[in-house]
Amino acid sequence: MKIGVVTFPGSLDDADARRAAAVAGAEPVALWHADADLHGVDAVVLPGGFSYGDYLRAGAISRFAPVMETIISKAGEGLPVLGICNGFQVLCESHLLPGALIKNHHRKFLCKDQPLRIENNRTAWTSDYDSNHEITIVVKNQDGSFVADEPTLDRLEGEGLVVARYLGVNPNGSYRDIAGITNARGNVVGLMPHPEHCVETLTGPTTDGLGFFTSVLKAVVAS
Amino acid sequence: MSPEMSADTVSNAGNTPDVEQPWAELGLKPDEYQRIRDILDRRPTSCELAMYSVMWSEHCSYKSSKVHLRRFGEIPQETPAGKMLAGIGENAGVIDIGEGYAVTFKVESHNHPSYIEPYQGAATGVGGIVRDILAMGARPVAVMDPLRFGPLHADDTKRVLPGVVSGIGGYGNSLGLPNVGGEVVFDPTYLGNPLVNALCVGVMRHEDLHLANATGVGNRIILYGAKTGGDGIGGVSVLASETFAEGGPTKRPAVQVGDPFMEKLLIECTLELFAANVVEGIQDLGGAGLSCATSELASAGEGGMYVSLDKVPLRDASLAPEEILMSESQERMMAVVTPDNVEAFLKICAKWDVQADVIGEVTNTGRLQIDWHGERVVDVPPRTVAHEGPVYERPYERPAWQDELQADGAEKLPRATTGAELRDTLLTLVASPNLCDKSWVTDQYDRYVLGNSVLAQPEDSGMIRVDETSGLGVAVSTDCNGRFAKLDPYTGAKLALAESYRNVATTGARPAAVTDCLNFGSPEDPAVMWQFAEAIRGLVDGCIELGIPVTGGNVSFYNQTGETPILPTPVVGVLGVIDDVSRRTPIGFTAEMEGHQLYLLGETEEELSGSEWANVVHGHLGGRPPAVDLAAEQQLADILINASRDGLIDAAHDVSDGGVAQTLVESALRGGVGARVWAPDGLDPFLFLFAESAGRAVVAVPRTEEVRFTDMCTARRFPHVKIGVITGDSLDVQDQFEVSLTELRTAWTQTLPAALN
Amino acid sequence: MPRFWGPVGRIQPSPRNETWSKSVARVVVDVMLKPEILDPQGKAVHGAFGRLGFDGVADVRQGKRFEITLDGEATEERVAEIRKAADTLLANPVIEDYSLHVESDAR
Amino acid sequence: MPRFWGPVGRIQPSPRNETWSKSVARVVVDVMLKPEILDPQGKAVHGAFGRLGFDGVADVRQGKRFEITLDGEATEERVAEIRKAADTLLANPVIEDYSLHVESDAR
Ligand SMILES: Nc1ncnc2c1ncn2[C@@H]1O[C@H](COP(=O)(O)OP(=O)(O)O)[C@@H](O)[C@H]1O
Ligand SMILES: [Mg+2]
Repeated sequence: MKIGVVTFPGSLDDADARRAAAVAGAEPVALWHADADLHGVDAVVLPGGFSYGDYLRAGAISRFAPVMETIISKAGEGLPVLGICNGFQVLCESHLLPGALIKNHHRKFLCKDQPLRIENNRTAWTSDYDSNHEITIVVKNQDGSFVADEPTLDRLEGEGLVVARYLGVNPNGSYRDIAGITNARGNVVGLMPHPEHCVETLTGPTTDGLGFFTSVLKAVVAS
Repeated sequence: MSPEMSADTVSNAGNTPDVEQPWAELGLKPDEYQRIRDILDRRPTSCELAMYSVMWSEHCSYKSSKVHLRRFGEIPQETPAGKMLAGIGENAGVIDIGEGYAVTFKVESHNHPSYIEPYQGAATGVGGIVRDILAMGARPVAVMDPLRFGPLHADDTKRVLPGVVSGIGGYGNSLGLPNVGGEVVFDPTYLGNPLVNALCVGVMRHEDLHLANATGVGNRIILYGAKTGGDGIGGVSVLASETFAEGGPTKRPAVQVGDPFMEKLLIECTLELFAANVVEGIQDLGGAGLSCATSELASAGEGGMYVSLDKVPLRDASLAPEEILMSESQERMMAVVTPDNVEAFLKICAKWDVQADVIGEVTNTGRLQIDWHGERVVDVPPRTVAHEGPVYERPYERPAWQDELQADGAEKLPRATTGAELRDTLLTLVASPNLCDKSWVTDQYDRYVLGNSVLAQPEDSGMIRVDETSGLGVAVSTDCNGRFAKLDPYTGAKLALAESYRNVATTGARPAAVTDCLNFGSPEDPAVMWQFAEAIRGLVDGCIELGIPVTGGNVSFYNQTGETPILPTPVVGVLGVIDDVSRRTPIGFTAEMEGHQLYLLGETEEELSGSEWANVVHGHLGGRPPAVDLAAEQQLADILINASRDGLIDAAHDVSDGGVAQTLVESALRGGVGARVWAPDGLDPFLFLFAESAGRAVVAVPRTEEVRFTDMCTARRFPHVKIGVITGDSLDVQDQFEVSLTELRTAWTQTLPAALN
Repeated sequence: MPRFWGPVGRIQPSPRNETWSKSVARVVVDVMLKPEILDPQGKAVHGAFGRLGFDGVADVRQGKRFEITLDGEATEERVAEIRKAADTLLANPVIEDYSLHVESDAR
Repeated sequence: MPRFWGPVGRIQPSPRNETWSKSVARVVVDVMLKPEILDPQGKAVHGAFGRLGFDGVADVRQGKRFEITLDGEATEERVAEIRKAADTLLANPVIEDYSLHVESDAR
C-alpha cells in the first residue's frame, strides 16, 4: 500500500506526511509537482506549506501543476486524496471541494493544539474514528478561515459533508467552525489542521492524527 | 532607459591620481583611505572604493571588536561532545556530535533594520542566518529569536513588536523551520534600539561540511538565487551617482524585502547540489553582497578570482557597477564549481526554478579582478579587502558611575513580609512584561514543522531530534540578563553563559558549544567599550571554566539613542547534545506526577540586585548581580543530566528571572497541576520565592526514586533541599498563602494580549 | 476588541451588486510597493503567467486596493482625512507608494 | 529556471518615476472579495480608522491590485488573454470579483 505525498515548490510538511504514512504502516512515495505520473500510489496527500509562497492566494498557483491534472482526474475515479492545510487550499482552488480559505479573522499566523470533533467517519480518511470522536491535533495556518456562500454551507451540513469541526474557540474564523470537508463520495478530504504532526508522542501533542493515515490503509484494502 | 553609464576603470584611476573621492561620505577615515592608496599604489577606482569602504565598515570588519574577539581563541577548541570541525572565521561553527553527524549553529543580529522596517528587518534577519547555516553544508532544522523591545506600553513598541514577530514568523514559517525558543525582554533602553537576534541550527553528515573558499584554478564561480536589485545600497549610491553622465540613478531602497519562498527553493536546491557533490566551495551573500562573497571566497582560497559583472542577472538594469557590487539583495548564494560539474549544477538549479549564472572563475593571479562592460573596474589583493582591514584598539575605561551604581543594592529595598503581601508580589511579578506568558508571540511561530521538535518554547531549551532511529538530538537555549550585565558586565556575561548552559542541562542534554551575539552601544564611547571588553573577558573565562568553546557569533554596536546606550546585552546561545531525546526532561507538572517530591538544587542567597522583583516592584536597578560559581553550575548540570538519563526526575525547571516563585508557576501552568511548597528551614520566605541566585533548579522526583536521587546529590555534596510536593490545582505556599492556578493563569496570560491586541 | 471584530459590517453593501439609495461616497486607495522594492508576490504571479502560457507580459506588480465607503458625502475635508490615514495607516511610506481617488456613487 | 521566473526583469521601468520611451501598456486588474464574504483585513482597517479617530467611515474592504505591464501594445487579443488569466488565476470566482481596465501610457 503506497501513499504518495506531493511536493510543490514551497511545500513544508511533505516529509512529515511521509513519516506519518510510514508510522501508519504504508509505504510513503514522494511525488513531484512537475511530474504528472502518480507512480502507482494508492492514495495521495497534498501536504501543508506555502506553495509558491501563497503569494497570490493559498493554493492558487499549485492547482495548475502537472501532477494536479492527474490527481483531479483520478480523484473523480475514487482515488483517496487528503489535502492538509495548504493541500486543502489547493483542493478548493482546484474545485475538487467547494468553498475557499481566506486569511484568519485575527490576521495572524496561529499555531496551537486544537480540539476537533470528527463528524463524518465514513470517508476514506476518517473511518478509524468513532462518530463524533473528539481529538486534539495541531492547527497552524495564516489562511485557514473556511468560507463559502450560505447555500453551499447548508448543503455541506445537510449532506453530512462536514468532516471535522473546531471545538472551543474557533482558531481562524471559519464559517460554522468548519475544520474539514469531504466530497460526496468520501474519497477527497480537505482538512485545515495537521494530523501528520500528531502521530508520535515525542514530537506531537497527541497521536490523535494517526487515524487519518490508518483509515486510508483500510479504505484501500477494502476497495 | 538610463543615461549612458561610464565606469571608473583601473587605468582611468592610474591616470587620474588626483580625482577627489567621496571616501569620507562612505565612512572611511583619512588614514584608511590613505592605506587603500598604499595597498593599490594608486587611487582606488570607485568600485574598489565601494568595496573597501563597506568591507572595512564596523559591521563587516569587526575593527573595534577584533582585538577582543581574538581572546575566544584562548578557549580550548574541543567540545565535550566532539571535535570542533569549523570555528570562528567560518560562516558558522560546526561541531561533531557523534554517529557521523555534525551540527552548526549561530546567532546574528538584525537590530537596526528591524527598527526602520520591523517586518522586513526581522524577516531578512532570519533569512540571513539561515543562509549562513546552509552555506556550511547543513540542512537548517530550527530557528530561535532572542528579542528585546522598549517598554511594553510605549507606542513605538506597539509598532515594532508586532511587526518583528510577524516578520520572524512570516519568514521562518514559510521556510518550514520550527521556531523552538528565544526571548522577549522589555527595557526602556531598547525603545529606540530594539534587538532582533536570530539563531539557526543546522545538521549535516560529516562529509557534507563545506567551507567558503575558492580553490582550483579554472573552477567556475556561480551566482545563484534571486536577481540583484538596488536593495540596501544606501551610501554607495552617492558614489554611483558620480559615474552617471547625467540624471543619476533611480532611488535605491535602504530596506531589503525578503522572499521566503525563494529562500525555501534555495535551501532545497543547495542541499541537492551538496548531495550531488557538485560544489567545491560556497558562500552566502549577506551584508556587502557580492563584494563580501567574492573577496572572502578569494581571500580564503589560494589564488585569485575573476568576475564579470555583466553576467550578474539584474532586477534593475540601471544599476551602476558599484551598486551591483554592494547590493544586499536577499536570497542569493555563490558557489565554486569545477568546469565539468557546471552542467549538473545548472540542471539542479533549473529543477528548483532557481536562476544560476556562471559569473567568473578562480585564477592564479592572486588578485580579485572584476570587469564591467569589458573594462576592468576592480583589481585588488583580496585579503586586503576581506581579512586585513583596519584594526582599532579603542580606548576603554570603567565608567565613573559604575561604583555608585554597584553601591546602590536592591537588598535594602522594602520587601513583602506577610502572606498576603507575598501573594500580591507574586501576582504582580507573574503579570509583569518580562515574566508573563509569551504565547502571544510564540503562537505565531510554527514549532511542529519537520516533525523533530521534541521540546519548544516555553521549555528551558528547544530540543531537536537529529536521528529518528537512535534518538540522538541537540538542545539549544539563548539567554542574557542585560540588567545584570549593566551592574557588572564581566559577571553579567558569565551569568548569561551560566543560564544558557543550565537551561540546556535542565532538559537533559550535555552542553557542548557556545555562540554569542554581543549587542552594545557605541564603541566610540570608552564606557561602552569597557562593557564590551569585560563581557568578552567574562565569556572567555566562563567558557574555559565550563570547558566549552565559542564557535562563532556576531557583534552589533551603535545600539544607542543619543548618548544613552542599551543595556549591555551579550546574548549567549548554548548547544547541547543528548544521546536519546526520549529521555528529555520537560518543565511541566502533569497529572501523572501527582505526589512527586519537589527539590530545590543549589544555594539561595540574599541576592536581589538586578532582579525582576527590584525592577517591577521598585523600578530599581543597582547593586551587584548574583554571584556566579561555574564549578557549581557544572555539578548541577551533571546531576540534571544523569538524573534524566537514569529516570530519577520527571520534570525540571531552572531558576532564573523571578526566582523560585516564577519557576513553580511556570511548571504548574505548563502541566496544569499545582504544588504545595514551603520555604526550607532557615530561609526567609521572601528570599525563597524571589531571590535570583544562580546555579539553581527545581526538580520533580518520583517517590520511588527519592532515595537514589538524594544519595546522588549527597555523594556529590551538592546542596539539595525538599521544598514541596506536586498536587492539586493551586500553588500553596505553606503558612503564607495559596493562589489557584486559574488566578495565576489569568494574571500570567493577560498581559501581552491586553497590551497588543 | 468588539471595536475590532464587532458588528462592524452591518452588511456590506457594495455598489458592485446593489443599487444604492442613501447618498454615500467611496474613496479608493491603491497601494503599491515602490518600484525599486522587490515584489515577491508580483514575481510569483508573473512566473505563473509564464507557465500557463500567457506570453508577452513584461512585469507584474501586486499591490493592495482599499475601498473605503463613507457615511455621507466625500467632502474635501473627509478626503483629506482619508489621505492622512493613507499616509499613516494604509501605506508604509518606507516601502510603498499610494494613490487615492474618489469614486462616484455608482459604477 | 528561465522557464519559471523567466527573463522577467530586463528592467522594470515604472511609469511612476520614469519617463517612458518604448511603447508599453499596462493592464490593471482589481480583485475584491465578494460582498457576502467576510473581509478580516478590511474590517481590521475599519477598526483602526475608528481607533485613530477617523470618523464617518461606513465600511472598508481590502482587495488586491495587479499592475500588469505588457511587452507591447494592449491589443484586444492580449487583453482578452489577461482577462482569461484573471478568471482562472488572479481571482477565485468562488469568493472574489474582479474588474479589469487598460491604462494609458502615462499617469
Ligand atoms: N561575538 C562573536 N563571538 C564569536 N565569533 C564571532 C562573534 N562575532 C563575529 N564572530 C565570528 O566572526 C566571523 C565573521 O562574522 P560575520 O562577518 O558576521 O560572518 P558572516 O558574514 O558569515 O555572517 C564569523 O565566523 C563569526 O562567527
Ligand atoms: Mg556568512
